[in-house]
Amino acid sequence: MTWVRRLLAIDRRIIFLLVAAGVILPLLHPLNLPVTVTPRVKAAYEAIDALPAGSKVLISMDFEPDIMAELMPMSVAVIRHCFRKHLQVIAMTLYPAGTGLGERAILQAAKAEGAVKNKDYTWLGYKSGFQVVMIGIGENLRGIYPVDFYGTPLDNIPMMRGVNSYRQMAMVVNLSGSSATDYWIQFAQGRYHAPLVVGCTAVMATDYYPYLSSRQILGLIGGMKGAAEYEALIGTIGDARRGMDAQSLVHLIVVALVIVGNGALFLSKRAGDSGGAATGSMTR
Amino acid sequence: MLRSGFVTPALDTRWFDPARWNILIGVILFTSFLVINLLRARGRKELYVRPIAGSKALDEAIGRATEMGRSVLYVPGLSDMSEVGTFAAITILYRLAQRVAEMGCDIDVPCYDPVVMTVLDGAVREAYSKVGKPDAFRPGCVHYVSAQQMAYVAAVNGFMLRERPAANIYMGSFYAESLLLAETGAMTGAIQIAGTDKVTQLPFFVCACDYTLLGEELYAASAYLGREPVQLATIIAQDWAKALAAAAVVAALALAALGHTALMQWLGVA
Amino acid sequence: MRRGPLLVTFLSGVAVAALYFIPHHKAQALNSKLLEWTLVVYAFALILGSLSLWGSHMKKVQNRAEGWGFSLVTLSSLVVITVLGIWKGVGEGTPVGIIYDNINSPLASTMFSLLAFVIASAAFRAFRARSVEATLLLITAIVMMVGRVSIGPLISPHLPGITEWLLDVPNLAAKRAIALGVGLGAVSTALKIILGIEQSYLGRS
Amino acid sequence: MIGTWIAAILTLCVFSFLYKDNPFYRFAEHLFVGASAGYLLAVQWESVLIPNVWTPLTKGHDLVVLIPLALGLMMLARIWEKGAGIARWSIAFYVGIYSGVAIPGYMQAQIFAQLADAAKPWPAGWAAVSSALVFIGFLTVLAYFFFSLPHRGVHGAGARVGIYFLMVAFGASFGYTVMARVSLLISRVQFLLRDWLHVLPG
Repeated sequence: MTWVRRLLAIDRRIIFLLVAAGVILPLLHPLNLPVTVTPRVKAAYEAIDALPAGSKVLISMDFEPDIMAELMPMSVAVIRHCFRKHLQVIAMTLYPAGTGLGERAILQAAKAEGAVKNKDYTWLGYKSGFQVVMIGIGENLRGIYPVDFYGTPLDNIPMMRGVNSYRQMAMVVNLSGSSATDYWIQFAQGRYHAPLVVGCTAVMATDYYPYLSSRQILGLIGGMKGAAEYEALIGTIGDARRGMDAQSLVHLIVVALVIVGNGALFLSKRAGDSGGAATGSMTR
Repeated sequence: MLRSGFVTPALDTRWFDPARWNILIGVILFTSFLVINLLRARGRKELYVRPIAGSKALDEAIGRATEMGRSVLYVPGLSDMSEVGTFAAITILYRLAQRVAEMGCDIDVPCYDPVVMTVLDGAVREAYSKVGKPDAFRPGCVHYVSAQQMAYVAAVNGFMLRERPAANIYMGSFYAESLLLAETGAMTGAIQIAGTDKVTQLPFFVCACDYTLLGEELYAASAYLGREPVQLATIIAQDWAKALAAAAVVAALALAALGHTALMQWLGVA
Repeated sequence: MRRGPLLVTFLSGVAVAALYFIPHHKAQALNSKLLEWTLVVYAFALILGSLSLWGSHMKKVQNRAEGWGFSLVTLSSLVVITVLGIWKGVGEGTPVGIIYDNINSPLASTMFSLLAFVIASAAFRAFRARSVEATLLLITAIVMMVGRVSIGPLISPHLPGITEWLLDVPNLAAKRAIALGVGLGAVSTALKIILGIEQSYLGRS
Repeated sequence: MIGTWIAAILTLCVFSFLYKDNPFYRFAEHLFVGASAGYLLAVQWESVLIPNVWTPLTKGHDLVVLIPLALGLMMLARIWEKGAGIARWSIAFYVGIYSGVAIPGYMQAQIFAQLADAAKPWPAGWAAVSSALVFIGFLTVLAYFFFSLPHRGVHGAGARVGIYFLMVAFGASFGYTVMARVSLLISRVQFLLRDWLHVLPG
């Protein structure tokens, strides 16, 4: 059974090459696999879809460039959907490095849907301190954001007239890759009862199922796959849908590696040698 | 002109929010559980808390590092002082640093949050003084690296590969960095012990470390390591609260099935 | 010696906890103020931290320790970006903004994406079905990995439904119990701190 | 243009770590640490120190701001050995505030909201089976995290079942985590192939 032992002791760099190929090839030669929509993303879509035209939606894009792969396509898709339904978007971020990204997302969506600044959307920009900002919006939005990102006083922005707390907003959408989501649940939803929709990284997604069940959040968009589903729902093709083939392929590779690794270990054990020892310190 | 459209929402002038009665009662109940158990602990010496496997391994790890003449790396999680995991990390380091000082090996604590750094630095100094070796403390062994997650990981990974600590101990709140750190640590052959309350990261620690404290075990370990009655009392108070919570759910379900929904509604947060 | 700080902790903690129950606008304004102050304290702590970073790399350079040249890279980038940022701002379009987009941001996202490789290699060498528990974990993970992506429904039309059920039922149950436990742990730690039982943060057990 | 090249080269420097630790990675690592520390410092300056301290003090003559300023400066006293005692006051305040926020916050979002949902009546039909399983899972996982009793008898059996629920939940998180990391890699490769090498269509 030397081949089994050799397989178990395979250089990790060969596995790395396999993964690299799994990403690069489908990007160069797309297979265009279909995207199926899951119920939680549908719920998020429907929650926003059901709002009457002219409602205000607060969208907080709380992410930095390192995880924009997952959250940027999602942000663009959600904002485009809002514009299509003629909802007025109030956008902000709780991360300093999210300022450029948030602005890019909203401009991209506005361009695609022909939305107009200060009439269809307001870009508030960044303010620091999760709790401070969230409680501040609940009490007095102008205390936190006296002016928008471009320095225009909120009172001079037509769509912001009469809007000064969650009470004048029909929904809060949090697109985040961090514990900011926990605070939106605790404060915007818990303390001020704002209806909340969450988009987050795939890693975080499973943690928020209890809050879905308790209706503390109305819908959940998880990761690039969630974003691809949202793109499918509004009928656009963005970076998320383009990446889905590679996603499928790498998942298959990882699954195959788990199965082969376990299979080889099983075989080598049956052959009587301690197959685990050859594989380095990880198998302890 | 545009200003005229703005309506100031009515200012709230209530001094208590009646919708929050249940939370207040919850806080009062839990506080009393804590106080009762603290008093019990003072009266009796022995309170039972089940042993936690990973906590025993900590001593073993320090022993091995001392034998090999290499250092111990302590990663206190990537969170700030608003997170319980960080407090557990502080308490555990305080105990661990005493052992390290006694055994006479070196410890390195790279920090993510500057406030946590200040606190940990104080805790380690205190630990060295407590075992009577204040001079053995190496200033700068607790140091700030970066409050940007991946910069922190890059630096700590580099440190592990170049300095080759004999033991890597990860305690506190961890996020995406867990597997990157633990895999690199495993590559260097160090003995690795992890504990985190961020359950998403547990599978990765479980796979790449020798011992892992699961979720709440992290808090329990910080209490267990000291074996001080006061700390153990808090674990028991939490257990009481869990039992009460489970009972409340069962009771609310049973009552609702019989047509009484008052308890169910009372639990609801407004 | 430590009685004063303990009193500060007690008063500030009780005040903020109490303010939660008081919806009066003045109370809420005070609440916001107190939280704002912590931001200022953090900012100063960050200065302290940066000095610590400066000190440790400076020492390497002075001692000409192994790899001191790399420490120079850290020191100079720290100084250049701090000065530029304070002088010209950090927003979009400023020099620091541009540096951030072209240095910090690709470095961070690439570090992050290393995880995809590391996971694949760990999948082969470390994710072993050693026990019933580990097997359960692996099977669930495999079902999730296959069932949540486009290829899932092609393998079996039931897969997406199964993954949804796994998330909605066993995952929900476990995560709920964990949330409750962590919540209680958090409340009890916070109470211990406010009541002065837990003092490790002041450098004492 | 130059920016894209720098970003691409740095990306490759980090990827080179996969082969082994090397000077390119080491350079990128040290650059990253310095750049991020400097950036965070500048951000705090712009978004906290200026608007929350400097402007109110100089423009609004708001003397209340002296309190956080004093607390901050006391924190800085930690630079000297002897300053530890002074910095303790700032830490005490900081920790106190966050503990105070945590108590009602966690009590509400993680305890009561979850209990209220767990106590919701079960739906009729097949869905009740799922509800019953959630209920059993909730109780048994709680049993696992019950520390003051040994895992024996009924409690032990419950904890055993609890650990199975935990493992399924971990597996689900695990699967999702793989998904997230792969997405990030895809996006990096999209950057290299599209923005840098132009072999993918925009």
